[in-house]
Amino acid sequence: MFDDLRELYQEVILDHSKNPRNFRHPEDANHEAHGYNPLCGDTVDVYLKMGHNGLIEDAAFEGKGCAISLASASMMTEIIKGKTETQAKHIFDGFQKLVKGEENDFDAGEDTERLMMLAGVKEFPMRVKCATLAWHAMTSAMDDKPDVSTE
Amino acid sequence: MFDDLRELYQEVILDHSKNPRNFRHPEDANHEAHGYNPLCGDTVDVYLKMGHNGLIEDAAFEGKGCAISLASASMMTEIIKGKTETQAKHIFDGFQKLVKGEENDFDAGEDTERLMMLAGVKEFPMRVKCATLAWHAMTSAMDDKPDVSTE
Amino acid sequence: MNDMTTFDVEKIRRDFPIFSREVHGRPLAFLDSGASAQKPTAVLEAVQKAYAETYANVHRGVHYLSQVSTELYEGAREIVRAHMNAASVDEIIFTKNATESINLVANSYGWAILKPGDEIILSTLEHHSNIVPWQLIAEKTGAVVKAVPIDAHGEFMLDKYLDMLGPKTKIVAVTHISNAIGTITPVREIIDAAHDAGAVVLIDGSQAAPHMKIDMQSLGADFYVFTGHKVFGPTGIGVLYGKAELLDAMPPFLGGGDMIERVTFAKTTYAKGHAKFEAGTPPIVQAIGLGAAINYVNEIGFDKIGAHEQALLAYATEQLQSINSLRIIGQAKHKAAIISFTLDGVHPHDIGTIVDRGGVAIRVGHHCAQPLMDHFDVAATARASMALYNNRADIDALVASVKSVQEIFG
Amino acid sequence: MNDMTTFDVEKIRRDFPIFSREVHGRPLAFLDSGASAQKPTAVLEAVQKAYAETYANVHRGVHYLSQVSTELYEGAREIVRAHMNAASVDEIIFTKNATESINLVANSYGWAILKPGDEIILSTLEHHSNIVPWQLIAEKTGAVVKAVPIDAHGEFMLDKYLDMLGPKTKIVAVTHISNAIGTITPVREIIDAAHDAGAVVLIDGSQAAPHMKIDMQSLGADFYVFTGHKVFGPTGIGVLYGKAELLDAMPPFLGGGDMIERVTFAKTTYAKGHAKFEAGTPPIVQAIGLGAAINYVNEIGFDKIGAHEQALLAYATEQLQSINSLRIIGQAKHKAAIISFTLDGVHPHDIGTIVDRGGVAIRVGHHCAQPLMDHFDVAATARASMALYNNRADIDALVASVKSVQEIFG
Ligand SMILES: Cc1ncc(COP(=O)(O)O)c(C=O)c1O
Ligand SMILES: Cc1ncc(COP(=O)(O)O)c(C=O)c1O
Repeated sequence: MFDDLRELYQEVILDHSKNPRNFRHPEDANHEAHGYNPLCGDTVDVYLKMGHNGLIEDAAFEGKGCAISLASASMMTEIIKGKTETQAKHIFDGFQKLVKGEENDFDAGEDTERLMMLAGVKEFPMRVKCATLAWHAMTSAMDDKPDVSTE
Repeated sequence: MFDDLRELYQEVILDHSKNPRNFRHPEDANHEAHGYNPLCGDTVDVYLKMGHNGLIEDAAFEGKGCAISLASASMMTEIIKGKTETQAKHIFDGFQKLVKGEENDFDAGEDTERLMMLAGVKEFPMRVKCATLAWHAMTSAMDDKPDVSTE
Repeated sequence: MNDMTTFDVEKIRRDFPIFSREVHGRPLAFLDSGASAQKPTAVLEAVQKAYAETYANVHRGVHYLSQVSTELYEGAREIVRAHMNAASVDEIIFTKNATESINLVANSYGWAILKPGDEIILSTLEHHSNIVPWQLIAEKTGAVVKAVPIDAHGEFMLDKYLDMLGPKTKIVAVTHISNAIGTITPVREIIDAAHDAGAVVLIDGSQAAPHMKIDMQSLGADFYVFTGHKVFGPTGIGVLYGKAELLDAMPPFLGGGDMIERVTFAKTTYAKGHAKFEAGTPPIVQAIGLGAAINYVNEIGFDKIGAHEQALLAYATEQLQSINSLRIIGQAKHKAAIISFTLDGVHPHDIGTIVDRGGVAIRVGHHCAQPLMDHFDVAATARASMALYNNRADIDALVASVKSVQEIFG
Repeated sequence: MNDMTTFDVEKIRRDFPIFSREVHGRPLAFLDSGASAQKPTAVLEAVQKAYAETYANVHRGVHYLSQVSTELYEGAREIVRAHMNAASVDEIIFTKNATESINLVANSYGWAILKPGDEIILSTLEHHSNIVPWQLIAEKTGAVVKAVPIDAHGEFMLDKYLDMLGPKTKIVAVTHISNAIGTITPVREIIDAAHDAGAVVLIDGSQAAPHMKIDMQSLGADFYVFTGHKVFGPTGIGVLYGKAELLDAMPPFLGGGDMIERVTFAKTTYAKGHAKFEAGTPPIVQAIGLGAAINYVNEIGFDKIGAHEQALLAYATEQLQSINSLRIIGQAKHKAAIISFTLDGVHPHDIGTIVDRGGVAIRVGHHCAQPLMDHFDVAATARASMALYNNRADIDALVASVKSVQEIFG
């Protein structure tokens, strides 16, 4: 029917939203944060296991939400695993600009293509919050880390 | 200059406002009431001496106000003296309709001509309160009378 | 004349300029009047004229424009009084919205009478605006807030309510119609029982005012509130009706210009009647616009509006129910033209976005009624809310778009 | 370009539709902007468009109209923020008028911090809207209200103020410009001294906003309020600026929709930022109209507006002073374009009625400033208040009508 809707609700997005990856609460998570969108009542809990080497060893989430927020959370957990905090935050920064339509030459390295799947959000300004909810929770989780390092 | 202004501020009105009659506080007054117009801060105190025969033996006032309210208060004290409570209230009733422009065949007996001097107020709706302030205080003074009679 | 006795929805639509526009290249199917209604030309013109031709502040001047502006503003109060069949204009207070009206009662009446342990009875159907003000005043006074439960259909449970009423009940505050699911509550019974228990009743008529005639003297509510923007009037205007003897005894809420009699630093005395509760420059032009809106609906007549809306509700319910995996939340016997629904496997937010591309405006979310959402164990629903200007084409557009949601989500 | 650097009052008058009308067969000389200002076409059009083309409730919908309406509403907040040079939009709260803004601070901040014996310092210049809210909260908390005196010219007495400040002073609330007599107060000194004493300062900018640029970051006020209708915007909209760290720590004022994070009957949590203080449907279109008004004055520029008004004030003062038996009340060194006066032997009410017949709109009464009237020992004054659209012809009409008052009263 409508091109921008097809662009927003691509197969990959729908798949992630119906079968979210890393949808669990890891027992050894050492950082977590709760995200809440008062507009729609959606919630997300993000769990991180940060290793001693500064790498994100595990990333997972639980929550209720729309297709966009679930897919974005699911893809996020896949992407940030194995990254450093700085790398993760840097990717979020670019991703946020991408979905707000502020950046046209988005580059997140090997993850670019996957994240570009969510670029359709930029035609739907009311949905930017959905796409970024889990990411905000992720950075909060990191910042609550007492020995936060910006490298 | 403007006919309706000349009609409002007739010689007689200006005279009453500059030299208000019965502008005093009679020691033997047995009823009194205070009137206040919050719009302009004007005040009036009306003092009545009601006789045993049911007649208003004395009527006087004190206060601060515009030409219309002073003139109306002054003329009122002259007119109600010697009247019964019912007569006084009846005159007020007709007078109120007159200044609101609700009655065209105003008749207050011998006092008609004098009160018609204030008929110009009907062209100035914002001033109706000024013209009736003392009259309202007069009826309040009467009604506070413990042995109020409606005859 | 025939025109006067039939309800011509297409003619009514032409009274609303917004329906001449498209959204995303589609005709606008505006099914979000429960959140806020569109405005007829009569209201727009009243607003425009009040600013462009006769504007000045009210109550404060002897000059011509001030006088005309005051007459229009107070004339609007009389229109509202007559419409609500209140006994006196002193019982009609203009506020900024229904929320302020409720806060006014909570902070003035509630503050004056509530003692620790006193009970305020609400219901699970309430909008946040009829919950949070009571929670705030309860916290300040030590009173307790209780909620009458609803059943699986979304009906107000009258028997439970009667059990809850008691000597501690001081205030009952209940909605006339649920904004989230359309339930019409048994206000008459609620009010009578509260009065028998010695409690005072506030009815939140925000959703009732656009759909039915409301009559204060026959209803007997102590306070009744509604909001201008939902009844085709401007934003920034609300109404509080209060019985004169209650209002007279209540302390002021907001302090400022126009609500005083005499101000000194040593002692201030307050105005009488509605003035005591209208501090500062009131929403002058918004009240005038609201008056025009009320005149507009009354010219059409609530009997016809109600009949049209109920027919549309029946049609929409039937059509939506025919959609697989669609579940209507709230199936009260008496309902206003509001339908809340969910679709299996699709979040309401996604429904909202997709139907919007079809020109269909519905609301998705918790509808400021989270306790009600919790009751139905959903975080959000999609809600289509109808008004006098909606037609079958709007419903058809909704149904078609919901079907395309299903297509997209497979 | 020349047009950009000169101030053409006749061109500005054409921006205001009301000046095309007559009053009592005379050209309208509107000298009552201190009570409320007229509206330019830019504001009328913004209001009209917002209702007729893009209307829907804000914050609550994902559909197109709701999105546009939200962008316009939040866009207005950004216009106000930029205009006031506030650090963040979270410091800008929309209320219904300046009176509500002050009541909000008194009831939220005041309620939270005031203890018995604490002092709230106001001044004799204040409008009732900056007196009564403080008296009401003082009564509830046991705090004490004190007033800084003014001298015979109507100047704020800075030395007395400094003496009054002390460890008990918790709140200082002072007007930027007196609505009744035009005095501009030394706000900078007032704020700095209060801060040295550990008190928080609210400035009532209701009369300043139409006449001068206001800059929050350079002024340093903790709270600053103004009202939309006096700054050429719609009625029903006011502004409260508050420093973010204060607002964040303050309890909510009105409760209801949109100011919450999560509502349950057991526990409710509140939104962050400006949302916490905007309960219920806000004055959406009024905020949009206010944004248009601010854009309008900024396009002209307050430097030019100020120069024009000061020239007019000088002319009017000179002309009025030449009238026998006319006494100007309030002769502060720094004054806005407001002149209060009395005429020997004529009550202001009679002045108002007579000049009105000459097409001249002035305000007569106590100007919601009774303590100030008491100070000058008058019950009322006549007040001519000017704005950017007034010209010398307006002043000439006023002077001529005042002379006819004298003729009538002989
Ligand atoms: C100095 C001052 N403060 C406060 C107010 C109150 O403004 P509003 O009536 O719009 O609330 C006014 C105007 O009435 C004023 O002139
Ligand atoms: C039932 C009900 N009560 C109260 C309100 C609050 O109205 P407002 O937001 O105009 O104050 C609404 C609408 O939002 C409502 O639907």
